[in-house]
Amino acid sequence: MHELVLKNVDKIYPGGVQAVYDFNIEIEHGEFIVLVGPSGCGKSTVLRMIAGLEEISAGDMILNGERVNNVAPADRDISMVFQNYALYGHMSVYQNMGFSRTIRHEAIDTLHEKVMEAANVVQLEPELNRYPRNLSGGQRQRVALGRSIVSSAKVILMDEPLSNLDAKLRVESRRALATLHQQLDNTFVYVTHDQTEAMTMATRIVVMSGGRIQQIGSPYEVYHWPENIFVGGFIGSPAMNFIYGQIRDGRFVSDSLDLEIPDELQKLVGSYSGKEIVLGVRPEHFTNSSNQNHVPISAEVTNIEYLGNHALVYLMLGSHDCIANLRLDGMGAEADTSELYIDMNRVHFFDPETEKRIRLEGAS
Amino acid sequence: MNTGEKRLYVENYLSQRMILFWLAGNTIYTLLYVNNVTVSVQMGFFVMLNIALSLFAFLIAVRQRVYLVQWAYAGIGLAIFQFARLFWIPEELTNPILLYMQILLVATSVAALVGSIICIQRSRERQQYIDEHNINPVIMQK
Amino acid sequence: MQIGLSRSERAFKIFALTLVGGFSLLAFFPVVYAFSASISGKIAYETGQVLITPVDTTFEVYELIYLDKGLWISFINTLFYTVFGTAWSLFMTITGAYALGKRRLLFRRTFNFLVVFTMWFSAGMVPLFLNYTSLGVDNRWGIIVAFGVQAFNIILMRSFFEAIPHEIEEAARIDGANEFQMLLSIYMPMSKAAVATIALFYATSRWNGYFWARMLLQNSTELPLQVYMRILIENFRWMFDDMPPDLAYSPDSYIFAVLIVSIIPVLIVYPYISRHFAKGVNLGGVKE
Amino acid sequence: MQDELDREQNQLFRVLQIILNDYRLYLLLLPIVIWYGLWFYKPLAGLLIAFKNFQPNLGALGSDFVGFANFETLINGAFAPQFWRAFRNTFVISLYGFIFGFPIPIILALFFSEIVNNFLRNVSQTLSYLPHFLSEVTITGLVLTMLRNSETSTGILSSLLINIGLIEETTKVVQNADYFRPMFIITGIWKEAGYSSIVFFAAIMAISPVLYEAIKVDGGNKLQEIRYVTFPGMAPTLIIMIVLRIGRMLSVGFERVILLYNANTYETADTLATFVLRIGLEGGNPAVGAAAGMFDSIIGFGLVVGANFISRQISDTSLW
Repeated sequence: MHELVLKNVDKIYPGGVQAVYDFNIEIEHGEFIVLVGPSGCGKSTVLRMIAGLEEISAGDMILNGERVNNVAPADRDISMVFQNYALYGHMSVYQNMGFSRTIRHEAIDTLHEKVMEAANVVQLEPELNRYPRNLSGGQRQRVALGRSIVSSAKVILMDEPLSNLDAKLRVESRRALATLHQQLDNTFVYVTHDQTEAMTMATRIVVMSGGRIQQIGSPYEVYHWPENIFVGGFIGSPAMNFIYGQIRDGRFVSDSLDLEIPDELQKLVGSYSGKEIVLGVRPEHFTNSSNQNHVPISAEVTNIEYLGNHALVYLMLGSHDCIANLRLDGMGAEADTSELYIDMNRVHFFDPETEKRIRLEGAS
Repeated sequence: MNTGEKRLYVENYLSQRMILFWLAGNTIYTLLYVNNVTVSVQMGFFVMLNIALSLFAFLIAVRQRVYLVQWAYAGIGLAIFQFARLFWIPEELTNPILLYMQILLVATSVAALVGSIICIQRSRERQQYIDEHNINPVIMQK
Repeated sequence: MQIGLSRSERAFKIFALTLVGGFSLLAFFPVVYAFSASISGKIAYETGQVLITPVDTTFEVYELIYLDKGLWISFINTLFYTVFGTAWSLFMTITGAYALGKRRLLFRRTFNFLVVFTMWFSAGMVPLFLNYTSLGVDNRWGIIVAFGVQAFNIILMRSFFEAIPHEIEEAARIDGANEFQMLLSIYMPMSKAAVATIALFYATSRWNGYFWARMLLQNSTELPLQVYMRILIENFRWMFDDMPPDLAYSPDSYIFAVLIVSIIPVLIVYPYISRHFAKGVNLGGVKE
Repeated sequence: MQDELDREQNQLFRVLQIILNDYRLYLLLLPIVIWYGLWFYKPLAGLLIAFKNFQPNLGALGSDFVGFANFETLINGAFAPQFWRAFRNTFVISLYGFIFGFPIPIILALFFSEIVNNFLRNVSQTLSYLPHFLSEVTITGLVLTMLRNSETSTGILSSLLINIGLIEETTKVVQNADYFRPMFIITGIWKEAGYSSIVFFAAIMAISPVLYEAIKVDGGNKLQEIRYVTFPGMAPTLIIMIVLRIGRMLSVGFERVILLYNANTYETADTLATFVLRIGLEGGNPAVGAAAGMFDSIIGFGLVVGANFISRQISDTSLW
């Protein structure tokens, strides 16, 4: 049985603005779901609806087999880590962590045990008597996490919990969170606008845009099999390059390109012959080594950024700005941009009207 | 379940409440007193003393909450003082006011005493735990 | 049903609205009642028929008030005290607060302490009174000058001035502004809200001032409205003993009418100022 | 020796130099320096008369020095019964005012913050502030007239109280010492509660709404929200207000007392300030009045310092 199910959920604000359209997901116990999307895409609204802080305008939310649309947040068996942690300033770390049990009038002994356990997990034992104002950002974040652990809720919701940390700490916390998830027997639902966070931690990613789900899938799936132009462009950094062109005689033709399409992909584009199409190429699928399926291109290199073991090469392909990510081998190597190829086995085609990835009937 | 460990983190609300009860009871007592005795210099000083005591008791309550054992002794002082006052009630007062005042004095005295003894007991447990486990004083920092 | 709201919360909200609404209406009620009572007929008022709306409406009291020269003189006096007094207080407060807020002022902490100290300690009524009489505060101008400044307002103004970024002052100095120009053309325009708030505080305290005016003013033509009103309330019994018993209104109505006359100016400006002052009050938690 | 003198002169010279270079700033400071000197610090010197057998014709300096004699007559002499009665009344009125009056603005602010409808809230807030802007004379004038109970007319409040059985048909509330304190305190609440709530309301509005969401998720009900979020959030304001209140314990609304009390109600209504007024200014005993005023000021100042000390001990909040 699924632990948390959202079925046809809509959110319409009193002013008539619709923030979320037809949201559907089934979440298993123990998953780490990351809702990702640009700001204003409705991901936080979804999270707040799950928490019960926002009303669900239409559709059902089912938690552990029960419809909980009208259940108060406190009775939903969830807990939440807020973006700025929402720690109670007048309470020590210990009190903050035990708070969800304090207000349920639980015996102080069980509370103490739970808090000590959680403090151990988030490594806050030496700070238990301190007040939030005396803690660093990372410590506060761990307090907020500890609070969720103490509450023993099955589902822990997190609203961009790492966004207030500096870059280095964010990387560390990312790993810590992933480890924690393996350690704990909880379901995490996590909201972020940072696709790196999504890729590194999630078991499944929900990509959202404009209040709609664009794709749900594992990090591998959303990266390699983006459902549409948005997902392709949003997931991955630098973003996927999109080149607008046409299919002519089984070849992809744009203002500056005339690419041969390998046989395996011919079936895909067959029905688009003579029509507009969008070619999606990930930066790393530009190469400077020739190979059977590597199709040569002529491009104007406008800039090169060296980043250690790889280089970002900015190209003009006709009227299209593109970025290529070239591997650099050996010490002091400079990027050889004299000949550039596209790995045609790895490219995607998208329909310019529906913006969907073109795929074979019945295939993924 | 280790009581000592718990004392490290959970504040001593019980003692605090007891002392605050003293404060509330003493305020009622003061009001009863000033409204029922003839005005004189004794009454004036009685009022001033009680204002000072109230502020002091408040401080004691806050300090006992964080297991400061010296302030537990101050709390016992408060209890003894309140008990001793039983024998200082002016003779002009009659029942039922007299009775109310006696009840208030005894009740507040007992409350302060119990609160302070609890505080002593608990801070002892706490200190013991700290000594046994060689706890770094940093942990105790607020 | 909104899920964010549990039943306890809804009950609480309804309860809150009723209670707060009730309190507000109750706070306003006496003013409404006073007006109704002032224009009600004698019989209706004395038999307790007037509750909210007037009964047997008659405006005779107001005719009487219209003819009361003393009342109008005191009314004009109060206007005078309010206008000039507020201007004077504002001048003192703004110049003082400006200087006290400057870090480079010599003995700044001492001066500030001496101002704050006045909030917590005062010589007491007798030395103050003797001082006022020895300095000749028994006339209009004396009253205006002697009751100039309230320490709280200086602190309020000062913290406002201090919140203005240092760079602005430096920029103005480079542009060649001197101290007076700086205060007039930079600091004051930048703290309009605070000046308005403080002006409001001073104006209300001038308009409402009673005790010292009564103690100090010698000449009955200089009395402010509050003092005149109070004397009227104290003496109203014998005032009406001389009057014919078949008045159309009750003596109480006359008192109410006078009170209403004193309230009306406040009511007129109130809608304009009520927006302003909340802002200023919230600066109340200032520290020295 | 000479060196020292030189150095002192040098320093004085430097100070003068600084002042002269910046004379405009010091010119701006001058008005309030003079004003405070004349109207505040000069009368402080006038406190001297508390230690003298003050004769107006001889002046404060010329009168005979009598040590603490004036204080003795106050504390344990001829004026003692009146003085301590005033002291007791001040304390009791203050304490009742604190117990009954202090929570009301807080509750009002809490409830104001619950009203989501902006229009309704503004209207009710604006209405509730209004009495603050009316003068004490107006307020007490309204109260006294509404409480009138004579042969010819019964004020609306008096008839209300008679109807609900709180007072007898013939009771004159204004003339009865038993009713002074409730009358005074309720009048005070009516006049100031709405206005005092502004400060608390602002404090509540400044609390981060996320904390309310957090406690909702944690499972708190409305009362727990107030207990664990709202009160701690407004704690600094609350503490400041309590400290101020304790500091002003011995000065209850003096104008309101003189406007509401009369010879029949001195027993419960006479406060320190009114005592000073009657004995010192109206009764022709300025020296005793000054002594009583000084006693009042010193204890009041001690209370401020004490309360501020405690608030600093228990929190980060203090007046200075």
